[in-house]
Amino acid sequence: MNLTPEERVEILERQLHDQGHVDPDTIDAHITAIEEATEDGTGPSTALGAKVVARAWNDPQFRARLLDDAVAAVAEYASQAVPLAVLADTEAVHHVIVCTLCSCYPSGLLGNPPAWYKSFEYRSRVVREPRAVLAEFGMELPEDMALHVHDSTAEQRYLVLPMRPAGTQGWSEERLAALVTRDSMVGTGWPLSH
Amino acid sequence: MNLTPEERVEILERQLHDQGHVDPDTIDAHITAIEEATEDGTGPSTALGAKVVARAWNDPQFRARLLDDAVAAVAEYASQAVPLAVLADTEAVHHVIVCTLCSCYPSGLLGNPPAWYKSFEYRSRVVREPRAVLAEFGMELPEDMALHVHDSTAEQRYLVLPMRPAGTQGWSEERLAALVTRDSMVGTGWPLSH
Amino acid sequence: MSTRRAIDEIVTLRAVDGVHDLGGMHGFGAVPIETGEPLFHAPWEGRVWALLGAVMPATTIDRFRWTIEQMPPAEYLTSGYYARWLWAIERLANEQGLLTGSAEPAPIARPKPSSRPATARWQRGERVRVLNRVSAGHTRVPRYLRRHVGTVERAAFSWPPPAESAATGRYGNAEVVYTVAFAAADVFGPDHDHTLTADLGESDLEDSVT
Amino acid sequence: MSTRRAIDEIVTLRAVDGVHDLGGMHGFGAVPIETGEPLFHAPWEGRVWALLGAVMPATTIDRFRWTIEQMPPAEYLTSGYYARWLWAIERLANEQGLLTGSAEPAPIARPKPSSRPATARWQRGERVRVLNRVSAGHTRVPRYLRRHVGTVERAAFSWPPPAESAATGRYGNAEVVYTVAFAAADVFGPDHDHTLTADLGESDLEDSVT
Repeated sequence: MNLTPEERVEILERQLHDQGHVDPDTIDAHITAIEEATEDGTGPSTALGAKVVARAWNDPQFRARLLDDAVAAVAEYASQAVPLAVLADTEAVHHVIVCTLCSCYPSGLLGNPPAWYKSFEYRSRVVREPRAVLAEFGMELPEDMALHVHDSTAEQRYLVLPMRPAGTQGWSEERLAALVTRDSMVGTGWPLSH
Repeated sequence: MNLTPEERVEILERQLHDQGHVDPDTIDAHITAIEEATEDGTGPSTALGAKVVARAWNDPQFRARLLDDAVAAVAEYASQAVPLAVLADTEAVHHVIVCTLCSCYPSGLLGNPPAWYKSFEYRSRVVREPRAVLAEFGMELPEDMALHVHDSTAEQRYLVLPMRPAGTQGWSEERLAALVTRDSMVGTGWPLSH
Repeated sequence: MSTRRAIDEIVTLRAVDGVHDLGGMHGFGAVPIETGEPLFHAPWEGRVWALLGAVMPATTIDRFRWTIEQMPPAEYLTSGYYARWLWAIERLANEQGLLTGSAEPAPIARPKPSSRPATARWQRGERVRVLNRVSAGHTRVPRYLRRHVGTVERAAFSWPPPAESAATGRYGNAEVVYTVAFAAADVFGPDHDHTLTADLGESDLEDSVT
Repeated sequence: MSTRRAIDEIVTLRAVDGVHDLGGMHGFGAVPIETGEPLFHAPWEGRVWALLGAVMPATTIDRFRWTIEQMPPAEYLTSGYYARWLWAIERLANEQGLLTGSAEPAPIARPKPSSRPATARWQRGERVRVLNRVSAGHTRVPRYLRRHVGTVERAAFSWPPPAESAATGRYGNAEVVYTVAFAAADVFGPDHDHTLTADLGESDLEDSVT
């Protein structure tokens, strides 16, 4: 009577199929599509987010639009189903995002969240002891840098715009994008240094 | 590696015995003693609590002492290791006790608590929806009776002194004690009617 | 059944203080950081992810979240992410009649992300208090912020309140949602120096008199 | 190690918002009422009950409770009462050196239940607010009452504060403990008409200015 999740999905999919609500081939195609998009950046994925960040580093007008109205600014890359806010890191403030109540994530831009973002450990702890959590990610913040933790409690999603690494003047967007990690857009990491 | 509680107790008892801290025969004797005391009322048990309640019904001076300083009043029955307060039900107010943080119970007077008292269900719900919980015990409170729920958050334990059932004038303490149920001293039941 | 009636029934069933409300809770250990993480950790996770599409057209994301929150607490804490999704999809498929009937329920209308609200009750810098809305059925106010005073950063966007859309499976009228900043020192004690922000609906806030 | 130092270390390890703090939490079903319940549901439960006597002489009940509260949340919610005791007894036996040494740790001094405190800061009828003592290491202030205003019913007794005795395994100086009444309508919303009382130490309360 205690079925595994695997057995339960099978039963559910069969029932939905019997009533004509899902087609296994369509399910397969959806899974393949998200796997490919994640891999090659054709859909919402870390690569897409990195492209947006790199552009903001190189294009002050895009950066201004991104901070003012992120949904409109990223529309040319991906249309958003929910509000989006971009949080710009500075020398004085670092931003981190979380969703304590479930696992809201800027997936319209970054794709599916990593397991740690959805974990009870991250959700419970990062609002209370963010410096300890960041240390587990290998981040140590300068003493005089303020730390802002953003709990995604409503439909607005957050993306962190990290600071541009030093010594990258004149770099192309493509070259810059390679420095932008997923964690740096969530706030649990810095961009790679060049 | 995932031992059952039964296996873990065995290991723990063996280790404590190996170092000379416990003697299995003494453990056996303790268990037998509490089982007997519970059965025949020689130690803290429902029977002892019922005796105290019946006396309070018949003896106004004892009742007054019980409400004023319960530890002193019950000393002739059982000495208490922690503070004790007795809550007298009236036509206007009914009292219920709980310990939301662990399972504090007037065990110095009533013996070990029943499993429901220690359950997550009782602990979480009775402070929030006491009327719904009492209904599960078969209790329906008159509309105009106030309900006081006492959370045993410190070392003080609570015992409810229920109202004396009607039509028991002139009854002996012994006869009255037979009407006093465990639940009526916790607030989740009425005394038996005669 | 009227919307109000539906909300009332759900409030009776179950309200807001669930184990899912994890912010600030102790007892959880180190964050499990995985390198080279796959998109799905097992094929069945991918199928759960895809099956969400069968139930979402006829309901709201808030009702999906609220359904997950109905999991018994011990089950919630011992289930993984996609197992919790599966639990909700099973129930939503059942309530939409998808398991026993072939008629597709009508897709619902959805809000679109808008620009900043034109008018708002509170402006940047104003102090607001989080209401103790403990009977809301479903809420997106985390428990750790309840009754605390914060500072409005901005009137961020407009969106239908989650309590109603969780109760009815339909989106109601939008309200202004504010990004509010709180001092972690107030919330979690004086040894905390960070700032916390949350996005809170107008109906979850009141003027602060302090 | 000084008492203060010991408390600080414990605060770092783990503070107060644990899953054990169940008052008002949703998601739990009907109370499991058993008729003809045995004293112990299995022989091993009786042995756990009896083994508590091996560790209690050298520690406080608060440290025993605090140790149980260290259980990982999912384990707490999936363990029965005596399994949670067992978890704590194993750890207390270990920290007292009982598993590897034959020397008995010295029994500690214990407070006795006293009569009403002679002097008290607040008197019957005065309004007090529950402090937001979120860094206390161990607390007996339930989360559902934190920051709420109640009315003193009586200065009930004196007892050593649980945060200190949980941290040190020794009882410190007693403080006055008050029985405070709260309107459930304030705490859990206007559709609740009962009264809640809790016993709260002087150091967990402040004057209410409302």
